[in-house]
Amino acid sequence: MSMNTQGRPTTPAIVANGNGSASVSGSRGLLQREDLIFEIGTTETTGVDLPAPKGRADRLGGVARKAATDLPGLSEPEAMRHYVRLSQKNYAIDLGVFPLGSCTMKHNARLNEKMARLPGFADIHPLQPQYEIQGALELIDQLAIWLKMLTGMPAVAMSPKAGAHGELCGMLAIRQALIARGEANTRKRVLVPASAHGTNPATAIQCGFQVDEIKANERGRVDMEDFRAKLEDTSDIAGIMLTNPNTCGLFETDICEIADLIHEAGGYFYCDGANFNAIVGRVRPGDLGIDAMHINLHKTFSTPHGGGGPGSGPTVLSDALAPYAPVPFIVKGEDGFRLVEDLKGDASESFGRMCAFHGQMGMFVRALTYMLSHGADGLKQVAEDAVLNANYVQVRLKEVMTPAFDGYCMHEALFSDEFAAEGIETIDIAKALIDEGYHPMTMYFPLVVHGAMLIEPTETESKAELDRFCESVIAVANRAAAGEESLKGAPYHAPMRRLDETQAARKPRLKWTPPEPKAIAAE
Amino acid sequence: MSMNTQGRPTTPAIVANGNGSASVSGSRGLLQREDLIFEIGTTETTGVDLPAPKGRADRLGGVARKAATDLPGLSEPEAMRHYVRLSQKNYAIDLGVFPLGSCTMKHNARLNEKMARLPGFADIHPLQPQYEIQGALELIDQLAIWLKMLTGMPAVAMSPKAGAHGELCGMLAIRQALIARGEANTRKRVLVPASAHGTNPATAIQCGFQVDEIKANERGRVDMEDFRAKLEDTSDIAGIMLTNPNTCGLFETDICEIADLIHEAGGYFYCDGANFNAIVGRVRPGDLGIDAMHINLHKTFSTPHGGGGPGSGPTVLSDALAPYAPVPFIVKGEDGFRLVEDLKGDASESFGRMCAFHGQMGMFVRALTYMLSHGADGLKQVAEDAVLNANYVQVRLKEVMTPAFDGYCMHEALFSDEFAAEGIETIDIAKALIDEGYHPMTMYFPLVVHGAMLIEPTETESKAELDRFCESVIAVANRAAAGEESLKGAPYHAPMRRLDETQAARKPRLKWTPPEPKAIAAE
Amino acid sequence: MRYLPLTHDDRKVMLARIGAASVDDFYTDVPEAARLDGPIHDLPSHQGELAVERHIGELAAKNRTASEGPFFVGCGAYKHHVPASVDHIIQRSEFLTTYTPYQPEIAQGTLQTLFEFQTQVAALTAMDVANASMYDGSTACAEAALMACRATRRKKVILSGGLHPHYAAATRTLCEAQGIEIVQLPAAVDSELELAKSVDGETACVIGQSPNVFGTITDMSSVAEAAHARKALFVSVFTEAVSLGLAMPPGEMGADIAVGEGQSIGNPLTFGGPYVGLFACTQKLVRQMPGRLCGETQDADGKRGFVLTLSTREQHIRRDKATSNICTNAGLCALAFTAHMTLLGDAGLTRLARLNHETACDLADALEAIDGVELLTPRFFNEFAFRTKMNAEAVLAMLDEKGVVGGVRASRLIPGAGFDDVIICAATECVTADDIEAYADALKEIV
Amino acid sequence: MRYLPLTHDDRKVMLARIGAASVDDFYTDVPEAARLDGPIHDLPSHQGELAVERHIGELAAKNRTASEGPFFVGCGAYKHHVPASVDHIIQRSEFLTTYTPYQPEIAQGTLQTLFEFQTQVAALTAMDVANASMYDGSTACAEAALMACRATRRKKVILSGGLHPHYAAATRTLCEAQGIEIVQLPAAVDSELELAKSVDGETACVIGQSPNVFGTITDMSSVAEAAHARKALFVSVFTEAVSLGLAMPPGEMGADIAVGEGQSIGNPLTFGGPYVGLFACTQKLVRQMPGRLCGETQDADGKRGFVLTLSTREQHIRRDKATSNICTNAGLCALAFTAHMTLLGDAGLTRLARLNHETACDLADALEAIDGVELLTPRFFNEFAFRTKMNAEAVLAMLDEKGVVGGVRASRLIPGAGFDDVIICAATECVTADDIEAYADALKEIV
Ligand SMILES: Cc1ncc(COP(=O)(O)O)c(C=O)c1O
Ligand SMILES: Cc1ncc(COP(=O)(O)O)c(C=O)c1O
Repeated sequence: MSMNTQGRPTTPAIVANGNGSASVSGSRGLLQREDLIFEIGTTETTGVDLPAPKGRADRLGGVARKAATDLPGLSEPEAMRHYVRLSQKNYAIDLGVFPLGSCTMKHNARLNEKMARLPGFADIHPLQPQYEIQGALELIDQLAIWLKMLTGMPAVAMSPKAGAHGELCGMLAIRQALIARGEANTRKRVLVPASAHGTNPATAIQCGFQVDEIKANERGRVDMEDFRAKLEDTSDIAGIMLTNPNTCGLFETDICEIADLIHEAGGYFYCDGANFNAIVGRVRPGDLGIDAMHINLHKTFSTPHGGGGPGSGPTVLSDALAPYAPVPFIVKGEDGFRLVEDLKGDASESFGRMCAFHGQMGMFVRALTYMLSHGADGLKQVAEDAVLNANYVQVRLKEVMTPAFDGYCMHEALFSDEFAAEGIETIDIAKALIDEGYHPMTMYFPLVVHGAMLIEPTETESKAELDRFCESVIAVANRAAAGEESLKGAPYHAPMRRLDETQAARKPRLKWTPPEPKAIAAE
Repeated sequence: MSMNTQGRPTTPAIVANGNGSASVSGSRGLLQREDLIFEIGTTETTGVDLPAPKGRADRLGGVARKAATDLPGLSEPEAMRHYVRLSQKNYAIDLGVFPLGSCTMKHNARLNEKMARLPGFADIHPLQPQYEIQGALELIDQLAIWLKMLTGMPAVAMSPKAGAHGELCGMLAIRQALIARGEANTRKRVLVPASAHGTNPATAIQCGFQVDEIKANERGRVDMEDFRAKLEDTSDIAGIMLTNPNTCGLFETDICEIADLIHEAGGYFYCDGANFNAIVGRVRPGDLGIDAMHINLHKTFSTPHGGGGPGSGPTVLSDALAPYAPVPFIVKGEDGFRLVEDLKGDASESFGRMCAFHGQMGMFVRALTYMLSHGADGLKQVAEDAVLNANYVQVRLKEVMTPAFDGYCMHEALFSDEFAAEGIETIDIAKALIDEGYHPMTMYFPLVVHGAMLIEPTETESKAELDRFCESVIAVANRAAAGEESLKGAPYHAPMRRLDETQAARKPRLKWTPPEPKAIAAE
Repeated sequence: MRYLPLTHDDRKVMLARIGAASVDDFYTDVPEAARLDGPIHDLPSHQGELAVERHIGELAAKNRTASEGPFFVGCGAYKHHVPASVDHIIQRSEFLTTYTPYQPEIAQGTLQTLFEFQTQVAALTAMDVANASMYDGSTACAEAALMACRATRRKKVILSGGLHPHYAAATRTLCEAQGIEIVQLPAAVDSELELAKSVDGETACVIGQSPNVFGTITDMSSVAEAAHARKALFVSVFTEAVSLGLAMPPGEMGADIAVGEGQSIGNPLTFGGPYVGLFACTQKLVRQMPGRLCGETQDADGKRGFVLTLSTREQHIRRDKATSNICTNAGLCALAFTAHMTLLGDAGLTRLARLNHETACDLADALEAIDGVELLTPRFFNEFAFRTKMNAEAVLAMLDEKGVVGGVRASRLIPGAGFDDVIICAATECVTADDIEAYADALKEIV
Repeated sequence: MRYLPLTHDDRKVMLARIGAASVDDFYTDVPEAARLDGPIHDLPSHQGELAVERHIGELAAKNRTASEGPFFVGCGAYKHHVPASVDHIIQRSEFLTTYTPYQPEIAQGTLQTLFEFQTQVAALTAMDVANASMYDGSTACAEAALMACRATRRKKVILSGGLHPHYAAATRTLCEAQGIEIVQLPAAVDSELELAKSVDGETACVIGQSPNVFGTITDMSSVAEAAHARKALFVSVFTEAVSLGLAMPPGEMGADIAVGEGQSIGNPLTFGGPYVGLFACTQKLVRQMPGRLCGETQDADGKRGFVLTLSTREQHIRRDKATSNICTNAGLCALAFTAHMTLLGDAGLTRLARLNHETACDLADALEAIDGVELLTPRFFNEFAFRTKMNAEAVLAMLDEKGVVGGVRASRLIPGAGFDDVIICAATECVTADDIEAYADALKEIV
């Protein structure tokens, strides 16, 4: 029996829609109501035409599915409408400023999408014989060269599938290096600043290390005193994970010293490269003494975030760590490019494999397209404009809001909620911005700043857009400073009012279930 | 001097946005304010990177442009946002029911778009040697075969660029036939029903004919008595232009008799095929005795309307008119397909050329893709579902609204405004539907029905969508019957309130002009 | 069938609600003889995407594309690069699947882009006003002739010897149906100024083209003056919109009406269509214009907005008194045009035009250097004609064998007028130095 | 530079407002030695679209695509047809250019599709709950092993001999870093049930796969029972999601955790990524899950809406106590999956699965009929292994010369284990009868 026929609502709800009038349809002007597919489709419907099976004898050997999935299908017109309607309930870069600090929400060029869809990339299989896919290997090699040149590092592992996966890659390489040194069992301690992104400590733990938190100083950088103190006993030091520019949007002034000290302590320096956009083309992390750094292609190199992914996190490695890089990797030989897939020969010291196949090819094509478009000169300009935009926003907003730290910022501007009146919280400011037509900034991160608001405009915002954005933020901030009660109810003009996350977590409903069939008497 | 710097607004307007709150940005939740490109861009900006010209000596011979265009450019991020934001101020088929009678707003399959973009079609030139583009000619030939088979007609002219252009094609063929008969100067009268689409009389005039209007009977069809009366003097009769199914959504019951009579009178029968969707696969117009009919590929065969075009209007022709078909056309020979472009040989009787090149290739690819997808069986189902949907809507709505005529309809249901209270007009009902989340039906057409509302749901609406739509229409119709004053103010929830068309026409502003520079003293 | 949402059950329920036994009931008005029983024979049944894609893909694969190698075909359609974002924009559901913006409250997206389009076209042509598009350049040209006849109440139209022959033919077809006399001057590479001599007191308009079909660019100011002196109008035509960034535009020559093909900006070649006709004129003539116009106005709250306006010129209001029968126009192609133009801006267009011109100059240098090649076009933008001592069709076929698509033989467009040995070739920003070398090398071997 | 909106003037005005002399002022924290003067040498300067397209296009042209001719490669990634509408949907700006839906009031589009995705994955796998995606099948497998260790507080994981070797390797890498013991059973075509024998009181979980890397499908209910008897968990893996429409799904075998690759539904091959990892489990284990979860709730007006929930499992809240370090997942690929699945529905998926199976059966018949070919896989869905008397690499190379991409040599995935003469091949709905004939004909000539 179909679960959809049950679910399809028979009488649409009357939805009040402001101005005293109610809509019968549940829609409101251009904003369309859209139910769940389970309430729209039927199990008999399909939006895909396929030839009828011949009905020949099967070779399943009896290992067949017993119960139908009961999943509804939609005809193509219904499906298209479903997704187009839903899409319009999303905010997006293409709609306006998306100032999520630490996320580098920059313009996603459509040329990149076009190139990734060339059949020569989209329609090749990861296990085809290598002589059939030399162009793919060459592209990966070219991207690797760009990444190494831009970071000033000798090696790069291409397979990590996102930033956190790149962290994993770097930390596993460190672990492998320690194994090679025979110190893996003793060197377990990884220093991580309190301001670090959650993935840093989570990664360290996932690699079997222990996390030792280091403090920030009043300038938002690593507290060198605390850092030195942590190094008093160096015997168990595995390394440090440090974001640079850091999550307060500041360049770690003492980074070279940190590198020296951690190396002297026998540890390695993992640099979180999420904020590479601030310095790309202006500073090579390799010149700062790091040992490993992931690069979020979905940040600095503009591959689209896609509502949560996919990403790609190639990880550059120093000479000290390069031998332990994961398989596969590409070697250029006499007769073309070659994938090293087995843990022998070139890869005999590798820490192993992180995932199936060879990394996020689709993202590689987009990222290289982006790099070629910008060129070395353009990428430098990217960093400079990103930093200029952030400082411009900082200067304009600090007239009302409380900057978390003094001085210039890099690519993002950080504020605390100090300016807000009692009772008004960061979330209220964020939600009020939604009514102004903006996606809120990153809220409550980094943890080291109270009620943190982290604003990263990126270089792809025009001055006019930033001015308009700043005027909205200032207006909201003024209301916050005045303690305006209406902020607590925001947003008022989004497709939905504020959602109850507590209720969601208390009794999680993680999938649709058919409504209880009504008692027969009620029919 | 750039006209944009002047135009860029410095302080954004504070826009009231309901619920007592105002937005500083001019946006409101997800609905983004977007200014004109002239107010955003600058003449120095460009979103297209091109290599620098070498600066070599020119060969313009002095015929150079004097004044700059002063047109602004936008960087790609700004441009993308501009159009994405604007797009969200449009209603579209992909958002909901688009019940414009006479327009056949059906689902536009994305496979058609994909096929039209194959380089083998999108990237070929109309004047390449013919041996280089045999695949293109073959595709046109295949489409022509489908059109001839579906209409039961022996010939088809492929070059007309829209429905009205197809009308022109048919009427010019009739004119040429009359010339061949030596009667072009005497036979000038074309009979056109009062219910005809505006393009019909306009076309007849454009071809040098005179229009003689025939009445509709109380059943919404051609008044045969009036028709016969018009044929009393046959000497000046050139033909008739008749839409079938007609613009009241009804099949012309006496169509065969009409055909016979007009032929007996020495005239030709032009059939407006805009409503072919109602009968495709069920009735071949060729079996009804017509001489010419255009087919709107952008209606029946689902090529997208694109906000007003482009369309394509291939025109089928009877044996009587086929010799006069316009150039170019395709002939299949021994060694492939051949374009006949000159007025000699096969084309010696042709009435000439209607436009440059060979017709709307991009639309041909889409239409053939659609036909192959549906197949003959599917197209028949298209007609049946279209008619079923229209009758379902008619039955549901006639409980409140006044059907223009009794009995079943074909693919569209026609209502008059009789049911509405004094002072409430068709336009008020239409605008109130916007608040309900729907595009209005066709208003005030056909002219033969008072305050006409013509609803064509098409076959690509599900029953659930139609039910929801009908409930909204019924609710609005009830308010109209009750004379609810608020209808006059609708829409309330669209991106804009009702627009003043009178003001627009009184003193037309048809392009952006820079604001008057402020007096220097005011600086 | 994937595009049909009604289920079997739906159909039954709906028929019951209607009170019909089957859909056949709806077709009882159809004369019995004309009713079909089943699906039409000899046409295939429905197929899935995969099968359809294969079928269409096989046809596509039989064509030689402009990007496959050196390519120099022009004459009214030009191979330019279209930014990826333009194609993305025009595929947005809200632009692609909407209708003519007759309900402005929910069509501001389309309307604002049309307003911007009109402003851009007016600026590019240096004219006062432009409409919201015509089918293509050739039909725009024909409509311009009719408009001139309406405006002047005269019935004679003179066409230059450089007007694109397809434009001339389309204009002739439409005009002759209305009893308008067409005077066609003999085809010649550089003869637009002859128009000045032919204009007389009966003339409604003279129609000249720059760049003309041979690529020649001409300052037609003297033609405009001659026409105006006899109260006739001057219609200035172009088929290469990119030329407006560098060569003298219609408005600077005193044109009353400017028409042209907009394909070059934003639209792929697509074997000749759909394209977008540009149509501009002086303020004085605006109420005589064919086609749609978008204008600025306000909504009930006083907010700026846009609507279709001056519709009393159009068929849906004025029927047999309309200025034209056009209804559906080139909406989405106009959107592609305006989006590409918005990306370009003045700076980009100027550079693009220069690049085109320089590439064509390089090509001219390379071909001119070949013994037996005679360049015919005296002044050009990105296209020119040349003569060899051989039949042009044969030359092109030999070039094709060497992988070079060398241009259009003039005799295809102008048969029997002594152009059998003439080739017209264009070079855009898509042509590389290697392409030019390949052309020159191949031609050298042939002639 | 087309992606940078700031004009030269803007930059000056902004610097002035900030009070900085130049952008160099912002970089004074950078140690002098690490500051770069100009752009990095040896890297090219910016280029226009046309140039970039040519560069990338040339690389693409060097690859042999799966659609170019007979193609039979599988082993964890499958050539299926993706409807055009799916690719259109995922390119919508509002889906493509948005972030993880942390602000639910303006992210209901993403959230509702995730809720639908989770429901679909749960139904397909016949499990209670599913998360919002992992990077891919292999990392989902590794995370499943870790999750089992967390849930059971044990440190031993047993992998079947049919588990995809890349999945096994990824799992080993992650587990060993946490000191978890990995027991890998010897590679074998039909040995999933061996897992039942190896499970002991230390075992956190056993991981089996169906269809496994050799294509073999197995009812692993007995493995589940054996695991449960020792309080271990049973993790059921699949790499071909389409098989769930026909072959027995994890839930019907008693799996505690089901993980697999979702690429087959909605996602192109793209040389191995990005793909989408599917992750489902029993209700009991939900709070041990890695990755994001979307749940239903209400807004302040009482309207139904969706939010990310149970975030206390995740790194951004729990940091070093999180269930995983995953942050960015496979959002857009999950959207492609759910959109394709929504089009298919149960009816479409069932038919698609049957078509795949029948095509593979036809292929098996054709190859089996060849002398010297031995079919190894006893029960299969759309993929099987066969042995010839020749080296598989050589056979594949000879097939390639005849235009047939015949599959994967088993020794590439499982080197040094006696599979040198084994080829694993898959046949999907994209394979035609002609393709099968071409394969059989070519192979006949070779072996
Ligand atoms: C500072 C920092 N590090 C690491 C990450 C993790 O990257 P990903 O989401 O690609 O796994 C992020 C992502 O937001 C981040 O901001
Ligand atoms: C009945 C009828 N005839 C003719 C036309 C004109 O077709 P087109 O707009 O394609 O020129 C239309 C278009 O709406 C129509 O409805």
